[in-house]
Amino acid sequence: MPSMNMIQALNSAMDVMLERDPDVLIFGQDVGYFGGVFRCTAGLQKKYGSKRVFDAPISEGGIVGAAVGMGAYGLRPVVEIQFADYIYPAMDQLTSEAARLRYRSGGEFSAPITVRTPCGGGIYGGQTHSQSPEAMFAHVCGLKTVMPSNPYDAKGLLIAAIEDDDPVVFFEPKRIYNGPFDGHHDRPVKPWAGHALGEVPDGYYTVPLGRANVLRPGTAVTVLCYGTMVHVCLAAAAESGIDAEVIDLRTLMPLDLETIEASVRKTGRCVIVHEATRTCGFGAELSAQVQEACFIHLEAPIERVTGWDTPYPLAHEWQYFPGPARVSEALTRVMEF
Amino acid sequence: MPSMNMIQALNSAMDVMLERDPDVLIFGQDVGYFGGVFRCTAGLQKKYGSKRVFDAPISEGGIVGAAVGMGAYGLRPVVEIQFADYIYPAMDQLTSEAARLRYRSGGEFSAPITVRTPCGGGIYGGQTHSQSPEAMFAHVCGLKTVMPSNPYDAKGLLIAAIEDDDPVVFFEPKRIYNGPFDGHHDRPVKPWAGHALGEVPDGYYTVPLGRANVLRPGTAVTVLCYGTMVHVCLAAAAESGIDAEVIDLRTLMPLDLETIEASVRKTGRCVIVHEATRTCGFGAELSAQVQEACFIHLEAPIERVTGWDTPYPLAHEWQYFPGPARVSEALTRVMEF
Amino acid sequence: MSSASLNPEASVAADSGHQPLRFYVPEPKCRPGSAPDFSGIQLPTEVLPRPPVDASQDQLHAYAYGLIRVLGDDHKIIDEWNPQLDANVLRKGLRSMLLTRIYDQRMLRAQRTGKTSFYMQCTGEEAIAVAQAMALEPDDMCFPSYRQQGLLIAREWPLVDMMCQVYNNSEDRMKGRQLPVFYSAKKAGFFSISGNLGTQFVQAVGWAMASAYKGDTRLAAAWVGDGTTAEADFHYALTFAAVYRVPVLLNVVNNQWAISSFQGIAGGEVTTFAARAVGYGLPGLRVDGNDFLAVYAATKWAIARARAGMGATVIELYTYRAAAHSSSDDPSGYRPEGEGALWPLGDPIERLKQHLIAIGEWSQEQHDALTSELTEEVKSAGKEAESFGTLGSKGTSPSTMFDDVYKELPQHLRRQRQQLGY
Amino acid sequence: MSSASLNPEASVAADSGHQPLRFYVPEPKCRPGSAPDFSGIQLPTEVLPRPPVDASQDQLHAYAYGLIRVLGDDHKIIDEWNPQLDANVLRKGLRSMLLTRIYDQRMLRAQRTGKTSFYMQCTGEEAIAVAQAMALEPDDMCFPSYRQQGLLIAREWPLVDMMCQVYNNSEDRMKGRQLPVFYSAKKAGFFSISGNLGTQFVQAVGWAMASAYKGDTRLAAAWVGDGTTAEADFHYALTFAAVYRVPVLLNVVNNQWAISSFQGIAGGEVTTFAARAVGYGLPGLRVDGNDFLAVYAATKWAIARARAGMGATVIELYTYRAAAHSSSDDPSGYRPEGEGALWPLGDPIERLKQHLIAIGEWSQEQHDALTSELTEEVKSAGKEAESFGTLGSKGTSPSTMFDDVYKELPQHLRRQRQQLGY
Ligand SMILES: Cc1ncc(C[n+]2csc(CCOP(=O)(O)OP(=O)(O)O)c2C)c(N)n1
Ligand SMILES: Cc1ncc(C[n+]2csc(CCOP(=O)(O)OP(=O)(O)O)c2C)c(N)n1
Ligand SMILES: [Mg+2]
Ligand SMILES: [Mg+2]
Repeated sequence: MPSMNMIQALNSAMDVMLERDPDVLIFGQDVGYFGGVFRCTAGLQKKYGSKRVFDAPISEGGIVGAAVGMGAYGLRPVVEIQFADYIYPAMDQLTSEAARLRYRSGGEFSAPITVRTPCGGGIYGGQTHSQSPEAMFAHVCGLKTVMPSNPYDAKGLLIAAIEDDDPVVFFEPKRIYNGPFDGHHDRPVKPWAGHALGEVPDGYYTVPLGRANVLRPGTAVTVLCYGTMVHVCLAAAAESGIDAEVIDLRTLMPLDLETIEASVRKTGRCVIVHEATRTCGFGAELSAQVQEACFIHLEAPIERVTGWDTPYPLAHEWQYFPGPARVSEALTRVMEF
Repeated sequence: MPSMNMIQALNSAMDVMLERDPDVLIFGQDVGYFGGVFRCTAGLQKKYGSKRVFDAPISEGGIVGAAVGMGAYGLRPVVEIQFADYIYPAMDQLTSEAARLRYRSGGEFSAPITVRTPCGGGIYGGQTHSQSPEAMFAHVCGLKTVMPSNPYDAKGLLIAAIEDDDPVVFFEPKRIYNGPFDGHHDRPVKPWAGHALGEVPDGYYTVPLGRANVLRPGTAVTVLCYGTMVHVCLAAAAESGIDAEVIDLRTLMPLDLETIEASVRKTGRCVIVHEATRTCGFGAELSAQVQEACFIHLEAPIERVTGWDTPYPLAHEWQYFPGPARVSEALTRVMEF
Repeated sequence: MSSASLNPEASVAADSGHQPLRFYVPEPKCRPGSAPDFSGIQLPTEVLPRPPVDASQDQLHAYAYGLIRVLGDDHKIIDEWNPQLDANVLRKGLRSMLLTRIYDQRMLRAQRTGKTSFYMQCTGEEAIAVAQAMALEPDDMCFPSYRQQGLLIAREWPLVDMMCQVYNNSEDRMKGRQLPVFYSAKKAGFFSISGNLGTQFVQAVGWAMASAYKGDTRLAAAWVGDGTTAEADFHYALTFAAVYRVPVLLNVVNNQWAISSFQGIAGGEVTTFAARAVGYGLPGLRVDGNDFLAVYAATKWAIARARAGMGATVIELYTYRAAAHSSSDDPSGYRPEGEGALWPLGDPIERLKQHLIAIGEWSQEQHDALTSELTEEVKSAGKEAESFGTLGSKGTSPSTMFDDVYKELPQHLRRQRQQLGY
Repeated sequence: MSSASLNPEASVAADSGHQPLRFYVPEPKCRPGSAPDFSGIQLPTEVLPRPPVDASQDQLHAYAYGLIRVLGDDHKIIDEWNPQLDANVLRKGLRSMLLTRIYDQRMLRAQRTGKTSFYMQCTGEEAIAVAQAMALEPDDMCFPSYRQQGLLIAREWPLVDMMCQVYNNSEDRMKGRQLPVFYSAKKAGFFSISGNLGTQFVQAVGWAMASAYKGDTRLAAAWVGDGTTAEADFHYALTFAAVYRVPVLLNVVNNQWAISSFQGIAGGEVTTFAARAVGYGLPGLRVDGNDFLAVYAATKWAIARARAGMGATVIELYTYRAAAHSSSDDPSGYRPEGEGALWPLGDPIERLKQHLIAIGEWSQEQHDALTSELTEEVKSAGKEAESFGTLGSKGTSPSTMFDDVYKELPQHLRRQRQQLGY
C-alpha cells in the first residue's frame, strides 16, 4: 500500500471523487493552478480542467454561498477555506443557510457541500493562523463536523464527507499534515512514512462519519481527543505509563456516544483533550455527555486539557499548546483522585 | 420607583448614558426616527439628535465593523442587531476584531462596544426570529456575554456594559420584553407592572457584569438559568414543590463560578436550563464546570433542559420551548436519583 | 455636564488649522405630519433605445442612471423597448397581478383574524414578479425575497398550497417550520425563502454556475430589496457573477423603504442601485417597476444577454412599497399618510389595465368581472386551505420537528424525539 | 464511467431550444514556462486634468478608468497633476522608499537565517505608503494591510521598534503575540494589523465617523489589496462611506496578484478597481502606484475633498508585487520568472531617482552614498533589536499571554495562568 502524508491523502480523496462523480467540483482561494497554499489540490486543475478545479475570489462568504447554490442545484462542491481562522465571514452562509436549507424547505432543497479548512496551531501562526473553532460548528444543528488525525482517516473521511448529503465542515489539523506530531516540538520531526496510518490505498474507500476509533485500548482512564491531540494523547499515555484508552473521535457531529460510553463505563475515568480555547469548547459538550451517561461509573472528575482562553499567541505557542506534559499531569491527577 | 417593562428599562439605560457621556452613540437598523422595531430606542433620536442616534444600512457586519473603528477612536458605540438570528454576518468583526483588538495590539487599541440584540423564541418567529446563539460568543475569548431576565437588571447591566472597556454582546430575551413569561403560553399574559424587578429607578445605577443573582434560595437542587428561562425555572420550582435554588446567571462571560459552586456544594444537585440548542450550548460549559468544581458533592447527574437540536420551528414552538413541565420533570428526576 | 459640551462636534479642539470634520445622516424629505412630496424624484425624459444584447460596458453605462419605460403617462407605448406582446399575454399578466393583490388582501385579513401569525404583502410591486416570471422560462430558477409571491402566482402554482404554508397547517409542505410567506416550491422553480436578507443572491449565482457547469439551459434569477443591497451577499453575488461571467439575473427591488428606513440609508441618495453593477463591470438597467411592459422588456434583454454567454445583468426595479412592511408594521410611524397614492409611477395594475383599455383590448366591465372571478377563486382556495387547519389547529405532528435536520435522523435526535414523547 | 460523460458541460441534455449555458474562469496571460507578457496592459494616453475637489460624480467618472500619472516615461513631469513639491520633499520621499526597501531586504534575510518565522516585503510598492504618508497629516489615522510598512518608515517610526515586533522579542510591544510585520503604533497613527483581510476597511470608516462626530480634524485612510476587494468589509466600507459622507480615504493597492491568483480572480479583467467606487456614487481615482508624485497628488486631492465635507474617495494604486507574497511563498510556482522586471510602470524608487537627477537635484553618487548610509542605519538598528532577542531567544514572559484578553484579568484566566505556573 502506498505511503502518503495527510496532504497527499486529502489530494487523493479529491482525485478519486473528481474521477468518480462529475458533480464534484472544487474551488477556493489559490486551489486552482497553484494547488492550494498547503498543496492539497496540487495537480487537480491540470487533470480535471479549470471548470472543475478553480480559484475563487478572497471571499469566504461568497465561496460558501455559491457552494450552497451549487448544492441546491445538485452538485457536490468541495470548497477550501484557506485557514479556519478565516471561516467567520462564511458563518452566516454556513449557519443560516447550508445548515438549515433542508429543514426550512421541508426537504425540497439541501446543501451537500464539503468545507475543508486547515486548523490548529504549532506552526508559529499567531492568532490568525492557529485557531480551532470546531465547537461553533458542532453547536449548529444541520452541520456535520469532522476532524481526522491521520492520512488513512483523512482520505476515507473526506470521501465520506463529499458523498454525504448534508453539509460537512471538515477540519484539517495542519500541524500533522506532514507527520504525526505528538507535541514534542523540540524533538526531530517525524514523517508519516512508516506510520501504520500513513498507509493509504490509492483508490476509493470510506471511513464512515460518526464513528470513533479506539486507537489505544486501555483500562485505567478514557481519553477523548481528535486531530493533532490524538498523537499528543498517545504520547502522554506512553510517557505516563498509565493504561489509558485513547479514543479518536474523528467526527464530532454526529458523535459516537456509544463508543465513548462503553469506554468510560469500563474505565470510570475520563480526560478530554482539545487545542481550542476551553470555555464552550467541544470538551464542554463531551464532559456534559459523559457525566450524563456515566455518572454512577465515574470515579474521578472528568478533566479537560485544552488551549487557554486567550488568543493563540505566536512566541508562546508551546506554552499555549496542550502538550503531552499537561495531558500526563491530568492523567495522573485523575488516577490519583 | 417607576414601573418599567424591559423595553422601557433598556431605553432608560441608553437615555441615561447618552445624557452622561458624549462619547456614547447609538446606531442600527430602524433605531433612529422610528425607534427600533421593538421600540427600545424610541424618542432617543428626537432627544439627542441624528448624529447620536441614527439608522444604519442593513449590514450587520458593517454596523459592528464601524463600531469597532469608533471604539478604537475612543467612543462607546451601542449598536443594535435587529434579531440575534442576524448576528452571523457580524461574526467576523466580533470574533476576529472586537474580541482580539486589545490583545493583538498589546493594549494600544480596544473596542469598548456594546452589541444589543433580541434573542429567544416564543413569539411565533420561526427559525429566523427565535435563536439564542449566546454559546458561540461565550466561546470567543475577549468578548463578554450578558443576558438579563428582568427590567431592573436589564437597565443596570446595560449601563455596566456600555461603561465596560471590553466588547459586550448583550442579549435581550424578547419574549420577556413586556412581562415575566414563565412558559405557560396558554395562560393570560403577565405585565412587568407589579413585579418587584419591574421597579426601576429613573437615573443612573449599574448591575455589575460577572455576578449571578440567587433569585430563589433553596436547599434541594441548584438550577442554573438566564433570560426567559429564569421565569420558567421559578415556575417549575413553585409547581414541583421542590425547594430549588434558582440562580440567574445574568452574565455568562465572565461567569460567577463562586456563586454557582457555593450553591451546588450545598444542594449536591444541579439542573441547567437554556433555550438554545443543546449540543455545545452554554449548558455544556456549565455542566463541565460544575462537575469539575463539585464532583464529590454531586448526588445525582447534572441535567440539562434545553431547546432540541433542531432549528426553532414555528408551529411547534411550544413543543420546542423548554417549558416548566420539562424543567419540573428534570427537577423530579434529579431529586429521585 | 452642560448641554453645550454634549454637542459632540464641539468637543475636540481643532488646533490643526483644519476645519472640524463632518459626517452626514440621510433623512427622507417627509415624515408623518408633513405632506407627502415626491418632487425630488425626477423621471428621466430622454428615452434610451434598447441596446444590442452584446453591448459593451461603455454603451450600457447610461442605462444604470436612466429609467426604462414602455407605458407612458398617457397609457400609450413608448416604442424603444416595446416587447410587442400579444393582448392575451397582457391579459394574463393583468390577471396574475390582480390575483396576487387579491390573494394578499385575503391573507392579510386571515392574519388579522388570527388564522396565521404574520403576513407580508407586495402591494404596488405586483408587476415585478409577474412580468419577470412571464419573461423567464417556467423552469428558470428563482431565488426570491419574501415579496415575490407574484412569481408563484404567475407560474400558476396552486393557491391552496401557498395558503397551507401561510396557515402552517397539516398540508404545509414546510411542516409548520417557517414563517408565513416563506414558501419553497422546487417544481415551480421557486427557491426556499430564508428570512436572512440577501443570502439567496450569491446562492443564485452558484446555482447558475452549476447549471452552466452541467451544460443545462436553465438560468437563475434573484431578488433583493433596496435595503438589502448593503449586505455582504450582494457584494459576493456581483463579484462572483462578474468574475465567472455567470448567466444570472440580479434584481434589486427599490421600493423606497426598508421597514422604516428610506432608501437613502442604503445609499440611494447618491446614486442609483442599478449603478452598483457598473462598479463590477456588469450592465445595470434601471426600470420603471410599475410598468409591466418595461419590466418584461428589460428582463428579456437580460435573459438574452445571459443566454448569449455575456453573463449577468443587474436590474433595479424602481417602485414603491404601497403597504406596510409586514403585518407587524405600521408605517404611519415613519412616513406620511397617503404617500403611496402620490407615487409618480402610479399603480402597476391600474396602468396595465388602462393600457389594455386604451388599445381596445379590455374594458371596465371585463375588469370588474375578472375581479369578482379572482375574488371567488381566492375565497374558495381559502376555504379549502382552512379545511387543513389554520395556525394552532390541525398541524403536522410535533415529531416532524426532528426530521430534515439531517437527511437521516441521527441518534441524538432520536433520543430527543423520544424525550418529547414520540 | 467514460471520460466523455465526465465532461460536465455535456451531461445535461439541452432540450429547451436554448444553447447550453456557460461560465468562464479567468486565467492570466502567462504562467511559468511562458515568457512574461504585459502587452495586454494599455496605459491610457489621454491625461485627465486635476478636477476641482467638489466635482460632481459625472465629472469624475472618467478618473476611475484612466490612470493619473505625473512622472512621464522620460522622467519629466506631466503637468496636469503636478503637486509642485520642493526637491527636499522629493528627497525625503526617495529616502523613505529606499529605507523601506533596505529594511525589507534585511528582515527577509533575518527570516532566512531563523531570526523570525515569517516576513512580508513590499518591494515595488514603496511609493504608495511613503507618498501617502507624506500627503497625510502625521496624526491622520492609517488602517493598513500588511504591505504598508512604508507608512511607519515615512513617519519616522523607530526601526528598532518595528524589528522587535518582527523578532517577537522582549521589547516587542505586542508581547510576542502577533505574526511578524503585524505592527501596531498608535502614536504613529498606525492601526493594529489584523491578519484577517479587509476588516480594517470598514473600521477606518467608523474611526473617521468618530473623528467627525467629535469635531476632530483627523482623517482616516485605509488600504486593502486587489484580492481583498472581494471581502464583505470592502462593501461595508464603501456603503457606509457613501451613505454618511465620511471623511476617509479608501485605497486599493492593485499589485496584480493575491498570493497565486491574478487580479482577474477579483474581477479586475472586466473593469478597474477604482470603478467599484462609481457604483456607490463615490469618486474613484486610478493612479500609477509606482509614480511617487502621482500617488502624492491624487492623495492630496482626496484629502482636500474629504476636508471640504465631500466625503470619501476610492484610490486604486496600480502597481506590481515584485517580490514573493511572503517568506512562505515562491511565485515561480504560478507566474513567469522575471515578470517584475518587465512591469510597464517601472520601479518607483528608480523613477523618482531618475526624475531628481533629470531636474538636477540628485546624482548617482548621492544615491550610492544614501544607500550606504541607510544600509548602515538598518544594520545598526538590527544589532540593537537583536540585543533584545530574536524568535525563541529572550521574549516576554509567557505569563503575559493572559494579559489584554480583557482589560482586567478575570478569575478564570487567573486560574489558567496559575495552572501554567505563573
Ligand atoms: C440579515 C438580516 N438583517 C435584518 C433583517 C430584518 N429585516 C427584515 S425585512 C428588513 C427590511 C428589508 O428592506 P428591503 O431590502 O428594502 O426589502 P423590502 O422589505 O423593502 O422588500 C429588515 C431589516 C433580516 N431579515 N435579515
Ligand atoms: C479573511 C482572509 N482570507 C484569506 C486570507 C489568506 N491570505 C492572506 S494574504 C492573501 C492574499 C491577499 O491578496 P491582496 O488583497 O491582493 O493583497 P496583497 O497580498 O497582494 O498585498 C490571502 C488570500 C486572510 N489573511 N484573510
Ligand atoms: Mg425596500
Ligand atoms: Mg494583491
